[in-house]
Amino acid sequence: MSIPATAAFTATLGRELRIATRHKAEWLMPPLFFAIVVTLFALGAKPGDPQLAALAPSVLWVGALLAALLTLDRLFRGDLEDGWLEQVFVGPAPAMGMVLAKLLAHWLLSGLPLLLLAAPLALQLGFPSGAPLGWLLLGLLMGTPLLSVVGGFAAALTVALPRAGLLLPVLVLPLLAPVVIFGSGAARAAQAGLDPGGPIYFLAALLVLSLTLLPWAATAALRNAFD
Amino acid sequence: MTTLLSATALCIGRGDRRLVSDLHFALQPGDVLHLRGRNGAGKSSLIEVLVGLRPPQSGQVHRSAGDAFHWVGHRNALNPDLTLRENLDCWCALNGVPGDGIAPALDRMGLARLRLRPARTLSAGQKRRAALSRLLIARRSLWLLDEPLSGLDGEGLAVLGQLMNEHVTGEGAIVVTSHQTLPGKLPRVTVIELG
Amino acid sequence: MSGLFEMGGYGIYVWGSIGCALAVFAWNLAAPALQRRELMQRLADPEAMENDEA
Amino acid sequence: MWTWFHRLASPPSFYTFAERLAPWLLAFALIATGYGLIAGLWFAPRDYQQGDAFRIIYVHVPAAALSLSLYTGMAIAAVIALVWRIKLAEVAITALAPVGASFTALALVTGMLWGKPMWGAYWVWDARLTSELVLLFLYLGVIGLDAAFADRRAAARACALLAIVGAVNVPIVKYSVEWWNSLHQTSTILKFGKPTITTDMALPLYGALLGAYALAGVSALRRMQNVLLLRERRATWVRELLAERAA
Repeated sequence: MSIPATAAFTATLGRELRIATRHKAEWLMPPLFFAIVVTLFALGAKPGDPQLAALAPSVLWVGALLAALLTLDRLFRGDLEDGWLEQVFVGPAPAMGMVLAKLLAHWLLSGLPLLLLAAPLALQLGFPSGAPLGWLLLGLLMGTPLLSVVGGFAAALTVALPRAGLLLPVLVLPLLAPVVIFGSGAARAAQAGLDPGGPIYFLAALLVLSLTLLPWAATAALRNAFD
Repeated sequence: MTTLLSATALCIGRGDRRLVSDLHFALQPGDVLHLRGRNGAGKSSLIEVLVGLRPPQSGQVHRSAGDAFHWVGHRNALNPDLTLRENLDCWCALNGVPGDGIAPALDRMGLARLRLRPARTLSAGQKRRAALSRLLIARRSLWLLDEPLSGLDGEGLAVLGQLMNEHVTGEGAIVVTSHQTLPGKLPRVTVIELG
Repeated sequence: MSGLFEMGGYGIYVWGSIGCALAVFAWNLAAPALQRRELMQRLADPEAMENDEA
Repeated sequence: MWTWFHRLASPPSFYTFAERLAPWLLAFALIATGYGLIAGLWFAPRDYQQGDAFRIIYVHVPAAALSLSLYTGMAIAAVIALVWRIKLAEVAITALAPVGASFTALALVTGMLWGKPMWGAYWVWDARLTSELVLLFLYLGVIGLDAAFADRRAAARACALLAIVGAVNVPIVKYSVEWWNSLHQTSTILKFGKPTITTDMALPLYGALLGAYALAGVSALRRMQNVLLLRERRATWVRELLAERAA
């Protein structure tokens, strides 16, 4: 009986989404956290301060980054402790499928809501609507999967560690520095009426590079957790 | 008589500590290999190497049945929030196995009425039986069981004994770790004492 | 000799940098040595041999 | 050649090799650094543009160069450790990380101390300084991850993966910071050009560079020996060593 190579992918994706339906409250945490961070920033500034609009890209990108980190710690840990990871690595289908499904599920459940919420929050900060907002969202459309892939790799590295939550931000920060630079750089360029093509293409390049390198690295890291 | 599982010059360790040195064996259909020893002697490490979950320090493991074997580890692979049925559905999807074997397997393990209960509400014995029910969902010639008896109640032990007996007489082979004696009457049991 | 230390007005920056450099050099030599001594003591008594983790 | 390398890779022979090499390397390091610093501080002529402040290059340049070379070395050890599972390479990762981190921190501090007289501010978002900062976080990530694992082998494997992904990230960070830096070239800041180096300025710099590399080498060798002793504490060669030391 030949096992389709995507068996691990489809099985895990279905499982992740079904588990998510049992934890409805957990979905709301990242967007809620994102809204709180942005609002606190606004409260920290003078009411209706024009400077806030200039800082909006940075605030939105860093806010989304931190919000995505929240749900990363539990990405693989539960399945390691339950024994599902064991079954995946021992099973016939390639384990990378499971990792890709996990990253996709994390993006759908944590990344996408942040992207949708970014529009109203941007306007709240006084970021110009219209084309600049479009470029900001395009940047985040590529940035949020990057957060999931890079964060997923860090989560895989620390899956066997009890208190990995403290370590994740330190592991993820340097790997995401270029993402924040190009992401908010594109939004600032659009805001200033310049052509944001350059940074957007760099962001796309980073996304493609991460999608090819990091799932493999995360799978190797997870396999390491059994040793 | 194809050998289902063989090991040559196998050395296994946990961290930098050597647990098993220079192990050789070949498992024929009908054989039962019982790895016995006190806790921490390396039983789990050894079977995890045989399953391919961990690399040996040296030596080779060869599984002739390709990837088609059953692995029941310490952990039952049951997500607490999914129902028993959903957990087994996920396992079938992962292994490309049709789901219609689930119902009879649960009946045989006496778990039929717990089918729709979330896994977290099951007792330890019930969870162990749920993990063992996977052995019936898909026919595989090689079984690798890590401490299958742990948590099993009296009735569960009896069922497991029957399953192992039927499997072994039906041209199957089993590698099992346990510090207790195995249930049921098994024709050919070779014991490897560890630690 | 006064020009020696005053470094054309940049004294504290130059000597600050040299000081930090010497501190890092010293740390890089001392830390492994201290680690070695502590390790030797720990490995000397048999109990340390038994536990699995480092 | 291959058998020589294979023999060296076995822990006991590496330990004795390091034990013999370290004292000579240390002596060379002290001499070269001594010459580099003394010649650089007092005998090299003053820079026409920056005056004596330029003398900070005698510690800043070696530290910055080392911070990158040590990370590259760690990434190479990581590839060897993952692909050929050689224990020595695993040990090298754990040993190189703190040495690299210390020199990266030194490069940052000396860069800031150099920045104050030259640019008027300790921290200026200069491309090089910012890349150095991100590199420091990469090192701290590896050190933090290594410290978090109880089992040394699992730690080495995880740090190897992080070091490789980090290594891929270093040029990306450098480029993105340079691109980001070029966006806001604030006119008030004097462009931080490389001071023109005359030969009598350069000689001490080579001395300081070689000295710093040798010193980093000694520190890394000693740390590798320590990690080897820990990981091979049950092996007979370690027991003999302890017996000798006790006698």
